[in-house]
Amino acid sequence: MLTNRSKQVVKREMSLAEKLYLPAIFSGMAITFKHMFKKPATVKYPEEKREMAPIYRGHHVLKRDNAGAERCTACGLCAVACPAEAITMDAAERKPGEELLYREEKYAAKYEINMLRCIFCGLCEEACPKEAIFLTDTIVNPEYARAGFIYGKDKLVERMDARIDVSKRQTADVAMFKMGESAAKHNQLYNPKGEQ
Amino acid sequence: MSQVDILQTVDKLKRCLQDLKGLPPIEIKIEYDFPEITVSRDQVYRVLQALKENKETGFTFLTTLCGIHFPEKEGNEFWVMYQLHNLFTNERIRVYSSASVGDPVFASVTPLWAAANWMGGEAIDFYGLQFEGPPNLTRILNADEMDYHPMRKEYKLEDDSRTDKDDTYFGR
Amino acid sequence: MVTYILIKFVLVLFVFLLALTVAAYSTYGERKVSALMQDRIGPDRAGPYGLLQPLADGIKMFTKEELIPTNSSKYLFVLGPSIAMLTALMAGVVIPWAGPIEAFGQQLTFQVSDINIGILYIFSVVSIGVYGIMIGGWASNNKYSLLGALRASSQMISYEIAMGLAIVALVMKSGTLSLGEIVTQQQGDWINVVYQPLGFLIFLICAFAETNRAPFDLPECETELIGGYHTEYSSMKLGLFLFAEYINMFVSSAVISALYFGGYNLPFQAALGLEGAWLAVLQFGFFFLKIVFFIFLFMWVRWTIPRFRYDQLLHLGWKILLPLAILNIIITGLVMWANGSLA
Amino acid sequence: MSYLKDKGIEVEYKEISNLNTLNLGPTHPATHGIFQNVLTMNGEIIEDSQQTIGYIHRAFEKIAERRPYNQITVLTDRMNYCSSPINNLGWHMTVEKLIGVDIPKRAQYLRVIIMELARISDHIICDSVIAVDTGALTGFTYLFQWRELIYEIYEEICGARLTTNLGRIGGLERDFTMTAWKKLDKFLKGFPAVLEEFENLVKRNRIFMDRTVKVGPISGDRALEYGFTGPNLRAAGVDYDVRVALPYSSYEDFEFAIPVGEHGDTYDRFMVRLEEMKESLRIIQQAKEGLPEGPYHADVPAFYLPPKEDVYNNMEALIYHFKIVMGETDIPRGTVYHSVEGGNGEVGFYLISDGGRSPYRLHLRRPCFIYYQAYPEMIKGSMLSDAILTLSSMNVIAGELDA
Repeated sequence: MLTNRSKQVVKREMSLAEKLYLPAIFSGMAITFKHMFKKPATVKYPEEKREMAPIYRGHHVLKRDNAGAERCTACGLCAVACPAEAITMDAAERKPGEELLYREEKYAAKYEINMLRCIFCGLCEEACPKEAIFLTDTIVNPEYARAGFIYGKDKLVERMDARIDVSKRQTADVAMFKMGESAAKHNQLYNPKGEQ
Repeated sequence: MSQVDILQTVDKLKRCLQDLKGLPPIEIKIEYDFPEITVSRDQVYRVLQALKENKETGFTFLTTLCGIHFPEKEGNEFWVMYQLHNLFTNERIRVYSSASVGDPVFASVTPLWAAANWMGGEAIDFYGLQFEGPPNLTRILNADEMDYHPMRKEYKLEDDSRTDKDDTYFGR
Repeated sequence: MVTYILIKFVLVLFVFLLALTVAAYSTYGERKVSALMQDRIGPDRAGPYGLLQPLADGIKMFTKEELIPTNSSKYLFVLGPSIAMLTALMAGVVIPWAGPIEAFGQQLTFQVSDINIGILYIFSVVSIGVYGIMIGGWASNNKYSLLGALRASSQMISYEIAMGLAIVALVMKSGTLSLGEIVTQQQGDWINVVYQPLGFLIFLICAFAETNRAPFDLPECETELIGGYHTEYSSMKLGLFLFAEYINMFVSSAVISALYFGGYNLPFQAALGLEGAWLAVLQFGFFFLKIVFFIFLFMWVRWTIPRFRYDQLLHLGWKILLPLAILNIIITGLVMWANGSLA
Repeated sequence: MSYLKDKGIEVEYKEISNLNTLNLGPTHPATHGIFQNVLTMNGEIIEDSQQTIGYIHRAFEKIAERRPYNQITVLTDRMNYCSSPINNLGWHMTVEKLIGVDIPKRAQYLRVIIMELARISDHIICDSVIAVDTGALTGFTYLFQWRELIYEIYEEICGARLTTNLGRIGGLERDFTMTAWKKLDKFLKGFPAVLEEFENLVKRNRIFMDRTVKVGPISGDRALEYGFTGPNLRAAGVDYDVRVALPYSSYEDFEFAIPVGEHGDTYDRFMVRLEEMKESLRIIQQAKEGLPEGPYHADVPAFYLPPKEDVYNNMEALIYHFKIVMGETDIPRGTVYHSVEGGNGEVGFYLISDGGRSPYRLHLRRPCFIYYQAYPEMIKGSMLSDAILTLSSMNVIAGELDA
């Protein structure tokens, strides 16, 4: 005995009723019978979907701003932060006339996430200083071939006709910040039409 | 554990080591909340046995054992760390012992603690250490035909010939 | 003569199909019951409420690849499940499904064959069933299968004795070995379980063991022996083994209901005032209800309690059930002697 | 024979033996992971056994030598994946000890809640799996519905369910949300009844007791020799618990008992885990009631990421953000060891820092790896079914075994 907090918990002597097998079996059967009338806990998956937490770490998305320009500036911080080394990117410089496509002067010409390597730890999202990459509460689709799991920009960048709301993933402080004055300036510079 | 406790442990440790005859003086370092001693490898079994059996110290529990590789310390490249615990007083110490790269042989402490068997086996697998004495410790984790010891510092984590990941731009 | 053969043929076909259907739907029932007990839904995709699930399973079983392990004894490997299935189906012939009626100018009995040693017949046929398991387990050339087969055979041997002795008391009471006779005796009288509660309990427990159902499912015991004797089986050969188990369950339930619960006899049969075919249908329905209840009991127990260890199982069989069965015989004898019905 | 051998005559002979070799694993329903036991059996009695491990060794200790400190958390996720938050937070506490940060009380209490939830989920798995391996499958599904709720709470806190990557160096990444509190309340309210139902299903059932009592016993002394910690040691009667012996994260504030067994057999291990779940519930209750106000992370700008609005807005924060993510912050040199009470015992992190970006050496003390050595001794002379129950009651988790 090392401490005075120990508590002997095991009782191994069986009473006569317990030795007879049957009472315990009957009480067990009563329990299982009772459960036959309980509501099942099953979620019928393809039809019903469980509600994921708003901060669930699922499929990645590369956000655009409200004007439709990609936010990613190819700083490479997400690739560095990735413990699984799943992210690969090539940066390119924005040419004149592409302002509506890319928000910053530099952008990711190639952005690939290898979903077979990805461990969905969320560190890329945390690392991103441009609120470009987010994880969403959807899960990655299964596929038959490995090649399909290397997600390029075609699968990662959000479509303007099906925008993904990530506002719940951001803290209240970020939201406040966006409404504040500095945000206005920020928006004026990069996004005159108003940020999401 | 507060600082005072550690000093008490150090005192006990000193007394215990003084009782052992023929032992060169051993320096006791304090590293965070652990006293640390370094013992030459031919004495380490004796010292550990004394620490275990001495009534005052009573380090009867081997918490962990692992190998360490310091390639820059010439002549003492391979180290073994034994961490002991006195469950009654909750004092803990670490004992180190070292050997050179050509002759990384240590005494097996499995007779003292059965737990040391696999812990030693792990060190054999990953550092190529050898433990002499009963029972014969062998590799346990790696494949039998593997002829190198991957945790040694000369092995890089990633192979340079790797082609599955194109990280020319943001490589590590 | 031709009519006789025709009628018997129809009856055999009926029993055969009934056994297969019940077995097929037992697999469905097993899943549904376990699901409900475990707060799940169970099969619900094939057809309404998943009712076509057995069909889907059958198709799956038939279309799966046939695998015969290289080092197995091929003929025995195929023979094993066949024997298991055959004996399971054979046991059904002596069960009386309903009372006799007058039709086609003769008396029709809803029993394929009312042999006067019906109980012995069931015993012998069921005990051949274990050969299927043994042969299958041995022929697989797999240690897990072999262990399963060995467990199965020793279990069968130990429990058959207690089961037989439990029946002896019943036979003493009724004075016949014919199932049809025993059922008829219970007509309008108390059912046998009232006279033989201990015998019934022993018989029930042994029936669990004979059908390899939990808590006695050691031969297949998925956590230890993976699948036991059917580890190496696939496709319809596995299907036959599983089917045999469910048919055995069905037959056991039928035998329990016939021996101890009055078989097809309706309570207050005379008061109902029914006759002929309608009565037979009603009797059959009632008998079937009893069978379904016992099948449910089999499942209910399986999904509730843990299983025995091998030595504990033998201990229970030899040291508890066997003495109890002998005690039951003695008590029955004493009671019969006391009220003078001992001839 | 030796006579012939001396004469140089080679005789080939087969030793006739009743013994039979059975491969239990690498993939067997009862191993719950990938490791092998080669049993030498005499009928159903086990005469000897030999273990093979290392099938899923992923060299975490080596990988850790290349990763910045904040990226090692995801490795600890995969050690004991049944209670990964304990490992995550244990790792964070180790680094916090190295850099000498004091964590605010609130963060410590929140950590306690998370760790105790993780312990409950770990014990749920072990106990229900013992029941499953005896053949009683149904109780397992009752408990697992509530483990699901624990996972939902994790999901609310960190966004993932199994590999949580929870907490950050210096505190937690975010406070509990309202939904998380609601779910926690639901758990605290509903779980005790379910646990009792599960107990009634198996605990005093004679079949279950016959199967588990005196199965795979180990004495307290022998267990200590083998380096047992955690519930398995406590089942053998030694009340060593890291939470009490060397309190961390404010465990000294809470009132709880250490359940101990006597013989160290399967039934004891089952019961100790069952009672520990109740004690964990008590701790969570206390931590929830006594939860102080305050920040959920310490003020360590060099290690804890600045808030996002500052990163977007403030140059200094952005620089820190980059430095932390790239792992370029200065870390003291030194050697530290920190241990937490994991689901299976003392999870220890022995860390040598040379001041670089990643640890110089990180040794993980995995309780499973150490106590699984005792398995051949524990099952010797028992039956095959006992071996399986001993294995499931030891709760050997392959991810922790091989690290």
